[in-house]
Amino acid sequence: NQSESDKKNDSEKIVIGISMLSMQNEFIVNISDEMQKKAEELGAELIIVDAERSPLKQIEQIESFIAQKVDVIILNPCEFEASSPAVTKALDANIPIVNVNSATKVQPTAFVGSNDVESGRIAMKFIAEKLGGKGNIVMIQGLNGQAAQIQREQGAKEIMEQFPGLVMIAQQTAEWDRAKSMDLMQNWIQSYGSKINAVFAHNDEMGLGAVKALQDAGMKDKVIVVSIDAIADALQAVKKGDLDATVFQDARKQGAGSIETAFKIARGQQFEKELLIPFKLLTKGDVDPYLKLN
Amino acid sequence: MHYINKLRQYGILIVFSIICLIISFISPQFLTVSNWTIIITQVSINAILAFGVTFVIITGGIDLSLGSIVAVAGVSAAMLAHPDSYPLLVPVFAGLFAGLLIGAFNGFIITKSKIAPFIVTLGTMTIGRGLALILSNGRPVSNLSDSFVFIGSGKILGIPVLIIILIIMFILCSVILNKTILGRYVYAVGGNEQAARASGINVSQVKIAVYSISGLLAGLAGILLTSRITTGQPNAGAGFELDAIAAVVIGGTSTTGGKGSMTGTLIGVLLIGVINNSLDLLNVTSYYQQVVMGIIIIGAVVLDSLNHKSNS
Amino acid sequence: MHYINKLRQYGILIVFSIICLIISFISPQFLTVSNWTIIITQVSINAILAFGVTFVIITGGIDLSLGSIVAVAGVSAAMLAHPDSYPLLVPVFAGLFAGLLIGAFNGFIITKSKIAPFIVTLGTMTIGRGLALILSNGRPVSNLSDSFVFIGSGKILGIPVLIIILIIMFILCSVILNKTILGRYVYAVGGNEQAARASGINVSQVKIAVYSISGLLAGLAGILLTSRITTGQPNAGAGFELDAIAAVVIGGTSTTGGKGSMTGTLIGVLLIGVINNSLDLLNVTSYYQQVVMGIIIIGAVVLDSLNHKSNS
Amino acid sequence: MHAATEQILRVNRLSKSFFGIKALDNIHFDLKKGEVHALMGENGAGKSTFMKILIGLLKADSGSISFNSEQIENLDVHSIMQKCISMIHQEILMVPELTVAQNIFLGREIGRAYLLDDQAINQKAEDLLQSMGLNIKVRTKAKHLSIAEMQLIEIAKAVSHNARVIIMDEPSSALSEKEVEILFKIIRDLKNKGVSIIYISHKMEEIYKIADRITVLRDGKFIATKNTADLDKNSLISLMVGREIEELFSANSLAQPEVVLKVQNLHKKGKFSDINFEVHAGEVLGIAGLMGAGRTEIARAIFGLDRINSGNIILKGKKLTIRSPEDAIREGIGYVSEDRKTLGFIPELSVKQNISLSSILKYSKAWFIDNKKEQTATSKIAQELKIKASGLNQKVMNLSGGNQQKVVIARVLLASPFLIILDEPTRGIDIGAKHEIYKLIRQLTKGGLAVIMISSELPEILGMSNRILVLSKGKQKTILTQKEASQEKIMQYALH
Ligand SMILES: Nc1ncnc2c1ncn2[C@@H]1O[C@H](COP(=O)(O)OP(=O)(O)OP(=O)(O)O)[C@@H](O)[C@H]1O
Ligand SMILES: Nc1ncnc2c1ncn2[C@@H]1O[C@H](COP(=O)(O)OP(=O)(O)OP(=O)(O)O)[C@@H](O)[C@H]1O
Ligand SMILES: [Mg+2]
Ligand SMILES: [Mg+2]
Repeated sequence: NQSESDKKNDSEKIVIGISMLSMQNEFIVNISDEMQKKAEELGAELIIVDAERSPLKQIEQIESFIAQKVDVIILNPCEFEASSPAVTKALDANIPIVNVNSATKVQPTAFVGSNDVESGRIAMKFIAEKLGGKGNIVMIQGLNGQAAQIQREQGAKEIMEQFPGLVMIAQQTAEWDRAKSMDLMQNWIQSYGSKINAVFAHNDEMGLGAVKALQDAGMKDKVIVVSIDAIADALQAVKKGDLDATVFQDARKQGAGSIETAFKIARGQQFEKELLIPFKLLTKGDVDPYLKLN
Repeated sequence: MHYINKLRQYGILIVFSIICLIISFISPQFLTVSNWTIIITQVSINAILAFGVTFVIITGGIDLSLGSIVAVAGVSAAMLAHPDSYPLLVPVFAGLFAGLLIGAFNGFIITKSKIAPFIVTLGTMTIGRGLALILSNGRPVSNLSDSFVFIGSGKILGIPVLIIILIIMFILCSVILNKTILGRYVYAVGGNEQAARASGINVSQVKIAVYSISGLLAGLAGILLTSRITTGQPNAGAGFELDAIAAVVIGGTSTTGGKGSMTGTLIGVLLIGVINNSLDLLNVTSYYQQVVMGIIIIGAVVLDSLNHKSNS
Repeated sequence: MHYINKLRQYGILIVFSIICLIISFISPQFLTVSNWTIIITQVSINAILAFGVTFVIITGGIDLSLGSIVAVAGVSAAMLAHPDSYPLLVPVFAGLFAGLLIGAFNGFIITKSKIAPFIVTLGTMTIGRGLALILSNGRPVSNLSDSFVFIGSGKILGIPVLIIILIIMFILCSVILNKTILGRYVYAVGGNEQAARASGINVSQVKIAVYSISGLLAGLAGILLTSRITTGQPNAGAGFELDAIAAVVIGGTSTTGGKGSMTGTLIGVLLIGVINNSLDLLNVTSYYQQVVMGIIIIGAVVLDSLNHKSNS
Repeated sequence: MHAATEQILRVNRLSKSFFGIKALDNIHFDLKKGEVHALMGENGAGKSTFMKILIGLLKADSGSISFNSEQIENLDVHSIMQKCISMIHQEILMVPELTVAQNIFLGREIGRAYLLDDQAINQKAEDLLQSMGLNIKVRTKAKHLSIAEMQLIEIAKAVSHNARVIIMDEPSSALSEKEVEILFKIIRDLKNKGVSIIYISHKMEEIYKIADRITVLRDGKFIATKNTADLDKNSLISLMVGREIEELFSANSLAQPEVVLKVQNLHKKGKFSDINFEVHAGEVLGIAGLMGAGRTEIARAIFGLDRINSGNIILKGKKLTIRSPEDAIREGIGYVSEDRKTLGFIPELSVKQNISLSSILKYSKAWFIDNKKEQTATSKIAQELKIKASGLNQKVMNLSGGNQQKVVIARVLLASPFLIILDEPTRGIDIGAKHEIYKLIRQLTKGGLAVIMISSELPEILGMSNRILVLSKGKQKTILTQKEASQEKIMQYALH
């Protein structure tokens, strides 16, 4: 519903307003870096702001972008529902909006990213295979109530339903934090000890915390640890065999893809309404090429 | 003399005006009606929290549970605000009531046990967060009725409802603080609790009242937030208490009690809002934004205090 | 009389012991050496922060910048702690120095400008977080040398280094607070600043000293955290200040100043640690953990204050 | 008189303003070796400000101070205290959580290489208190002391500095006769050692007992320095006040038959027991006793600040259960505390707001304060009490002590009580204001108010009371009529 006159011709510089979930999260920072690289290549101007995980702040930032009359908005949503008004506002103001990395309830102009439920499925499937469909699992969750936490848990539980031999003996939040996860794992080792067969952590930071606790307790070789994101540290850990697997989310493709899509929309060119970038499970054997990317 | 005192009291207003002036030179969008509508809408939730906690801080107390109350009230309201379930007043009252209840609980424990407000409200902060998660089962509560969503994003006569509510709350709180017996007692209790008691003031009642007001307004803030983001988030509002308290203190209310004004708080809120807004407008890199924000806050208060000194 | 006073002072110790007793009945793992080693290791970072801020709180101040100092110091240390770059002392000194610098800055601004510590340290909290992000470019700094990692996870004679550092810091801080002139002045400034000034005490120096100590210890905490999680995180330490202050206040140090003890703080820290540990041991559902945590904290302090009343 | 000639301290053209208002204007002053030099003046005359400048706590705007011909006006407190001057401050400055000994040696701790030697501090403090004849345990925390005890410790602290000059800013205001004697003995000893003392007090008798010379300040201006012997009481008063003052105590009004308050077998464990008395309308009942006799405790109990263990409080024939000051005020009891800083006024509130605080309900409609009514009522009573302030909107913290006291009395009176309890009502108040408060008490009793007056100043008790209750160690010893009573008789019962 964008009028033809809004489309910029090739000589005018395109301004893209971007609201990122959190610039304190390595994975998100990676996406943002890729965006900048791509924008330089295409010659677009970016205004990147940090929503600090607050959907309210995100809505406010989109309002600011609308007032500044940017050409396209890229939204890295904090929440599925709560960030939806941001999308609505942009669409109402006739500014195209591209969601990157995760979805909102309201359909944006285009979507570039992956489905978080899938990452939970991939991780749990790996555990199920490794344990032969039988064993005790503990799950270290992200900050309760956040979309990523809910969806990753949902995916994991879907798989567990297929394997009645898998038992979730404890689950608890460590708020995406490595130190908290380490404390939690230590406490679990006290109460469950050798009963634990596998750990699923909602992100790599927490996965690495669990690995550290298990190593300190001399139990690492008996317990499988899987987490999500494939940050640099996690890749290293997978290579060393400390972390059994991590689920790769392609920051490069998400970042560059979103800018490309936004650019196409602004220029009035053809664009893909949904650019799904698949997750990939990385184990010791296949991390090398990804390590080089960083 | 009286006049100088008044001026001195609003020293932060001068600092605020100067900052606005400077920004308006750097960014042409800053001084537009649409931008100010955005700024005021953006600060409205923090403002309402700050108004409430102003009462608490003037009595010499503190309320760290604000953010959690926002979550509990937001989730409670959202659960009752699905389309075709209850009339609008039901979720609104539920949210306000939840806030009032937690606030009154704070006040009750603080007065009965003589424990530092810091620790009591820190306790309720943790409890409240847990309650919000339990109530919502850890999931955002969505699918809210249009009338409920209207509160946070609708307009009346072209003016956003949030701004209207902000103005009403400001007037209401100013009147309570300056024109009523309760307001007088609030200053008295904060200024010298023992003397207030010896003057026949029921100090416990006053304290329960201020924490209840603070809770009630946090409940309102929770409703507004929920309506604005169209979902009741159990993890909403984390850290809101610090923003609100910062605004109050920047506005000249002393954390040791006995001193302060609603107008000061409003200016404090606007100052934070303006800085946030203009750092975005000027496209300052996210990391540097925080540094600049911190420096401006300290700087503004330093300037204000220098201003006091030169007047004396 | 003197004896009763001593006992009363450690009322929270009694409450703490009772809680431990109850938990040990419910969970057989609780009272094992290995579990207590874990508890003490886990609390060590919070303890070191709490020791530092105890000084600040006894002078009647507050330090909200602790968590950000942890991040700045951690990142700074990590950047210099890559294998084969510098000898171990370099990153350690860099971290400590960063903490000391920010702390001294807090103290300097607070004494020169007479601004409330709350707002100054809130400002440095924001600035510090920004600095940590700028320094690290928003990414964790990893690949740390073995000797650096040893600090956080190594053992000496079977005892974790963290525990050894905790004990040394506890003794050091206790001695400073109870046996030195600085300690005496800390109580004096917090108890009656005017009296301190009239006694010829340089109040500004004392305040700068306490904020510097608090910053220095936060720097140490940053180093320990970084070493423990083997990476310097720019977003580490968020919210640590509240945990540390909570421990101090639970331990009987008054937020209005003049009163408090290191032993109290240590018990406060242990109380929080024990609750955290046992809620995990008992696998209390995550949402309920928060509720239980809040109730126990308030409950413990209420019990403690009842205990005071019945003694007096 | 001691033949003191050698000049030790000299002050020239000293000025100081607060917020543009001159508190000190071109002050001249000199102090001789071994003399007691009284500094006199009304409340707010600038005495304390002057002294705080001498000790280095405040900086003068202009002027010079020389000690033994050496300029010292730019030194800080610490250096001045080490060099030459120590000071007993008007307001009690103790750190509540520190012990007596720690308070005494605050700022000059004994120790080696930063480590404290509390053993030595305790020993020295004990020796010091013993040498002064004080029986206070040095290990007690300051917060457990009564005001009088704190005052004595402050005196001990100032003396222990071994300074050449000691400033005493109203050291006796919290003391009763017995302790004042101790203080005077200390002063005489110091004088013999050649120490000079600047002595500030509003109690005339003391000045004539102890001072060699008198300097008078009025409204921040230097008025005169005279030998005590050359200045009679009335001339001194007129120098201070700028006018003559008629007889201090006028004849008291007669007690009316109506019993306003009746107290039966009042008992509070460890504080007082078997207290029985009546107060009639129009009567002043004085309560005398030594420090720690329990006078304040009785007053606090009647007013609901403390709970009693047993006994009856009957007001106008009605037996009351008073749980809080709120109850007491509602029933018609008013209390002016001896501790006006903690229990008296709210420093940040204005004169008007303080005065109306206990009766704001009367000046409001449905929760809203009626500004006009409040203004009228408070300005009327402020005028009646001659409260000196730049206006009703001035903050009470910026008033002089005497005027602060009047504000508290105004607040209590505005609640229209039947009975008021005045606990040391003239503590720290200048002679002019004292006179006004006495007149006010007379006026109130004539109007039928019943008054209980607790005071450590015997002349005041004798001059004002219809009857005098003497208390000793929490026990009621006797009730004397004004005719029967004399200083000696009261002391006899009080010491018993
Ligand atoms: N810190 C201050 N700020 C403003 N005004 C002050 C301050 N200290 C004193 N004043 C004013 O200076 C004047 C002198 O006060 P000062 O305390 O020296 O009087 P004083 O002679 O000691 O009275 P009193 O007998 O009541 O103790 C008063 O008008 C007082 O209000
Ligand atoms: N805060 C306190 N803590 C402990 N004991 C106290 C406290 N205040 C007073 N006392 C003690 O209570 C007793 C009576 O108190 P108080 O000194 O008020 O009596 P008083 O007759 O009114 O004497 P004063 O002339 O000092 O007012 C004294 O023994 C005193 O030491
Ligand atoms: Mg004075
Ligand atoms: Mg008394």
